[in-house]
Amino acid sequence: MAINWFKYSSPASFYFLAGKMIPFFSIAAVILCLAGLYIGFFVAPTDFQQGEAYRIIFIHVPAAWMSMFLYVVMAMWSGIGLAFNTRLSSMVATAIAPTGAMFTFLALWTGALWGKPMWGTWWVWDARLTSELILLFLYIGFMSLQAAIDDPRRADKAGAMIALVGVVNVPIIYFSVKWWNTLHQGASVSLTQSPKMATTMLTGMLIMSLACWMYAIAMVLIRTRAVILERERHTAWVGELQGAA
Amino acid sequence: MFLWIIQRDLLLAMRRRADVLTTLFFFIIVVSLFPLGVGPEMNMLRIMAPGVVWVAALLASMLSLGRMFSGDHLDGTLEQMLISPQSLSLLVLGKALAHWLVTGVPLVLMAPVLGIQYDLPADALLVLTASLLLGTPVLSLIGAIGAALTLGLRGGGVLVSLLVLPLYIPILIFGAGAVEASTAGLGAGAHMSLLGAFLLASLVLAPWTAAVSLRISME
Amino acid sequence: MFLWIIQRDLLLAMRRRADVLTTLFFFIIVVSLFPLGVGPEMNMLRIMAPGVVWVAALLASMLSLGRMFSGDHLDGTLEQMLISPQSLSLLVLGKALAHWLVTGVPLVLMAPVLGIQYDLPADALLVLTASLLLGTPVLSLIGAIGAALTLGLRGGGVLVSLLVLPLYIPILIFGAGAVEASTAGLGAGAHMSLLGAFLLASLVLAPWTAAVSLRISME
Amino acid sequence: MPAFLASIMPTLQGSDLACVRGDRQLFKHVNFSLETGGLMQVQGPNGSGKTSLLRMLCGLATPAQGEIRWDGSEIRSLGGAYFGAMTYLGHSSGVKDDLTAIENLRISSALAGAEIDGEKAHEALQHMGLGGRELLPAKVLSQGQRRRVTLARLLVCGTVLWILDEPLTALDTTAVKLVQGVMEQHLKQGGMIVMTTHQEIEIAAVATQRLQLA
Amino acid sequence: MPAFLASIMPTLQGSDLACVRGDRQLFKHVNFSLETGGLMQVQGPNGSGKTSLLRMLCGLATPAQGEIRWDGSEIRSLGGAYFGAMTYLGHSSGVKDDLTAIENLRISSALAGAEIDGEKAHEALQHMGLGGRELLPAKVLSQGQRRRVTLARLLVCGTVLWILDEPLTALDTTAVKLVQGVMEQHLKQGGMIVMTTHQEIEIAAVATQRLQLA
Amino acid sequence: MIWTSLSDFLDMGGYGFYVWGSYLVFLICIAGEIILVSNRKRTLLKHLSLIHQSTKQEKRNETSS
Ligand code: HEM
Ligand SMILES: Nc1ncnc2c1ncn2[C@@H]1O[C@H](COP(=O)(O)OP(=O)(O)OP(=O)(O)O)[C@@H](O)[C@H]1O
Ligand SMILES: Nc1ncnc2c1ncn2[C@@H]1O[C@H](COP(=O)(O)OP(=O)(O)OP(=O)(O)O)[C@@H](O)[C@H]1O
Ligand SMILES: [Mg+2]
Ligand SMILES: [Mg+2]
Repeated sequence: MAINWFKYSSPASFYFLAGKMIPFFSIAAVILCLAGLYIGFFVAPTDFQQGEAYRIIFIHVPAAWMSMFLYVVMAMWSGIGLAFNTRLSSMVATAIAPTGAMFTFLALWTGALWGKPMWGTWWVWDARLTSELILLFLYIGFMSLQAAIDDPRRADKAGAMIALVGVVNVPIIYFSVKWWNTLHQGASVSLTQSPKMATTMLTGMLIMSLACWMYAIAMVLIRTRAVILERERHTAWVGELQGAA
Repeated sequence: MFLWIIQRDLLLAMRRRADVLTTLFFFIIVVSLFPLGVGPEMNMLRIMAPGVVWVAALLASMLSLGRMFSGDHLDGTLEQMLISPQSLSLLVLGKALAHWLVTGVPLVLMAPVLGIQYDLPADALLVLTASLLLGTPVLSLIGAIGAALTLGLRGGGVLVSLLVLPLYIPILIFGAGAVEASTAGLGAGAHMSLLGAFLLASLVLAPWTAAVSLRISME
Repeated sequence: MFLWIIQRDLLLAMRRRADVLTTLFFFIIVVSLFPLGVGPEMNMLRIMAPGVVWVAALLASMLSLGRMFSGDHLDGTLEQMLISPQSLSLLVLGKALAHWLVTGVPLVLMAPVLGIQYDLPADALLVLTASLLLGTPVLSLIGAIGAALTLGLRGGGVLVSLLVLPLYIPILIFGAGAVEASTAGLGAGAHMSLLGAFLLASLVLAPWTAAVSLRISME
Repeated sequence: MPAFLASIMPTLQGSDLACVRGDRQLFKHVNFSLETGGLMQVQGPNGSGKTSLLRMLCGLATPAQGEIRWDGSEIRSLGGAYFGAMTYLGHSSGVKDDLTAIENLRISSALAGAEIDGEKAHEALQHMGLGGRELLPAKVLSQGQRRRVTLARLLVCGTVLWILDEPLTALDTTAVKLVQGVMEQHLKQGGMIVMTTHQEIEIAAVATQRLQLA
Repeated sequence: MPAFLASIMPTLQGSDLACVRGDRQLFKHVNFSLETGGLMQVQGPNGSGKTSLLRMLCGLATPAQGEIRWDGSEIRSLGGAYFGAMTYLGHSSGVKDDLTAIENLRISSALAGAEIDGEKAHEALQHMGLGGRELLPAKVLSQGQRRRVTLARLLVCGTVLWILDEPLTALDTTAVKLVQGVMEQHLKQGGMIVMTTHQEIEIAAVATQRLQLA
Repeated sequence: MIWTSLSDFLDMGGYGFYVWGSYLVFLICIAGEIILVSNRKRTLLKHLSLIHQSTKQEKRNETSS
């Protein structure tokens, strides 16, 4: 048992560390969200082109960003897990997927609800929308693959393969508006150019993005803890945890 | 060695000819059903044709992926392949190629005939066949990854489609796009070279990825 | 007995949920792939939509026919059914109904969502769903005959499609035609009542035919 | 043994091996060293982990702990070099139902890196008592005949290390004698064998060791 | 024996049986008669037609010549009545990979017409030394454990005639003893067994006969 | 203040359905995820305590026998 304890020490210490961090991120998420919504609904002015419908932007854009970003992070942790056989990083990747899938779904949903008043249709087969839909398939594929495999080690590795192969889709989503001329809006926030929209809108959007960040981190930490417990249920330290509880 | 694998898989396919025929027949059915569902207007059909043929090819290829490794898995041959001194990537390449010869090539040969049903002009037929010739091997190669990852899993059928489909979509878009571009008078060159690039990239990357996946699945 | 068969088949389907999902997922994939292949032009898509959805439903239903009897055949349950004192036709009706509940109903429920992707107007969506609701049970019933005839044959997959397809085609034509007629402002009534007639006829004839075919196959 | 000799007489060594399947620890602290001419019989009741150990030895599974060395280096790092020196015959016979005995033998040998011509394959099958059945598809062969097709590979493989998982199942007494003879011959020529069997069998070897699992 | 007794003590009789597989005549003029408490060991080298004979005996194959009678009537004509009195365990273990041991046992018993509850299945598996493994999917079981799952059916089937094709393959010595005990018990209670095996085994029976093929 | 009344706020300049449809689903998703995760954790802990008790019992049995 002494050896096991040594080997599993890193998930164990992460478990306790994550437990300490979760409240911080949760509170930050709530506060930022409230602030963002306040700015979004009560400070930001009506858009002269789109009217009030544009207010969907405050969740559409953060959700879209998170969906892509979480996928990249997931692929990165999976890759690290595959290359160095570190169990914790694979567990984090496993924990990221559901949250990422949720944000992808939200980007699609809010986009569709925005598209109806703006473009006159719920859905078009344009490059960005299609590639975002593919992203949802990739997330679902990753989760179903892992769910279908009983052996966690194999599940981690197989999931990592699909995550890494699928990561090519993310640049396609991001640059699709540039590569193909589409209905969808181009990037209005970039590091090199000054922003094109009203500053209050931009602040609202950025604050909401930050809120989503905090929420995602908190969620991933909580889920990672659950995954750790599931996988390590036979180790001494989980037993001690129970003994103490 | 590489040749051995191809030869063996072809031999097996000859022995179980029904499997090969299923794929081809499925392809023909899908393509022929559409005019019935959509209506007989030739202009419509001509526009739809490349998309329909490509979607049918993609589905036919996807539905036959399950057989790529599962037979060898069940009877223990796959284990022997894993411990063969030969490179596993080469071996996977051989199997993917055999899969293509058995499922892809018949589709390519059949495509012009089906294209005629849709009243495609001769040059569009040529482009369609050429795009399938470049594209179908990519389907087999990418499919090998999915098949390797889902080896022996419950519900392998859904899973493999779920995993492989997102990766197939670019090929579909550019394959059908090539024909459309050529009929629109834009020239299929750009699309074809993209397909060629996909083929090269997947020839290099897919066998290796599938080999790694196989090792993961067999552990 | 009738209810018992349905209940048992549904239970089995729940256990192997992957099979049910395969059918549904296949349907969704086929429908979603077309716009990618054909191009994003909404006018085109709107015209194609009923045909595409109907062909996809037909294929999905056909691909799952193999499972209707083969599981019970392999594990000997079918033999037990043949020697059961209950009417075999009723039993076949039960199995066809279970097949429809497992493969047809999900398709019907999914169809409106997919129709929206093709930008179909609300009334066309309604007609599409209604035509599927009337048509898919006919597919299961006719399919039962084909499945019974090809039971345990080599290359059953090809055979079943060959046998069943010609019988499916009228349903495809009238099903897709209903939607087209309604969008063209002609009213879908005539098509729908034809579909209804097909349903009634196959409800009466198909179970009996399939039961006879089963006895022939199991001799 | 001095280091330079090791490369001439390869050894297979396992040190502190452990195996975990699911939630269950099958064995741990397993050590052995097998040298030229040596036979190792792995023994233990059903489910004790014999097959699992053998799969580790041929690199199909990774030990939960410990390492396996061939000729001084970890087998994973050797890759093809190790696989080229080893033949593994597992529970499932790896015989394709639709191919004939001779096709099965030629193809499985080619896969293992030893291509043989029809003549040689024919001879090997004849030796295994399959004369006259070479051209039947494997699916009509009897259980024991299928097993013989698998075992015929031993006659043509030319590798040093044989890893055999219950090679004697389904064989009749004549065939058991035959295989026993083949193994003894191999050991006499400096080969090495790791095997499991639930049947009583005496094989003459320079050094026989028994590894008992749980 | 007077005819009226036959219905109380069923006998299995084969008369002038012949088997042709492909263009090969495996055996002909095979005669036997098996009565209550009797054990018949079918012997012969690989490919001599033991499995073929056993498949005939349970109605899965038709003899090229001769007939098989149960209780005086041809087994084909008996149909379900015969199947209900017989249990056949063949080479391939008939264990579904995705089901657990307990599900496998319950389903295969139910198919054979003897539905059993979880309790009883559990007990039978326990008896076969699979305690604690009942809930694992069969694909992770070892070869011997799979075989034990198959054999567990013997404990719950309640049929008179057992037809066993190499029941002892892959079993360890403990399990062989166990199965031997089960068979002896069955014979003592008036059951009948037809079996093949290449292993040496002594089973105590009222009447043991050996049928030698080719 | 942009909004003159609550109904004005809810109407969102005629786009109420789209805007509130988005935000509502957003909320439902997040709430759902939180509920799912906490459920998972709760059942897990229950399960773990069961395992813990049974192993304890086994150990006690071993030492006593
Ligand atoms: C289902 C439909 C939609 C999907 C899948 C979708 C997807 C995305 C994605 C992935 C992004 C982030 C990419 C980036 O940062 O450049 C994004 C950003 C954005 N989307 Fe959408 N979108 C959809 C519909 C819409 C509609 C209908 C509108 C408005 C008419 C819209 C307006 C925007 C805007 C303004 C941005 C921010 C771009 C930026 O500032 O960088 N989207 N969308
Ligand atoms: N996922 C799992 N959970 C629990 N136990 C498992 C799991 N997978 C495998 N096992 C156990 O691991 C063991 C595998 O044994 P292995 O096949 O190596 O046995 P063996 O010694 O070769 O037996 P046999 O003599 O029957 O061939 C079995 O006892 C099996 O029950
Ligand atoms: N189509 C065929 N043509 C020629 N021979 C055939 C054909 N089908 C089967 N055989 C032969 O019939 C025999 C079948 O034997 P069977 O399986 O009954 O043997 P067995 O006694 O059970 O052997 P084992 O001990 O190996 O299990 C084999 O010798 C096989 O080669
Ligand atoms: Mg074993
Ligand atoms: Mg036999």
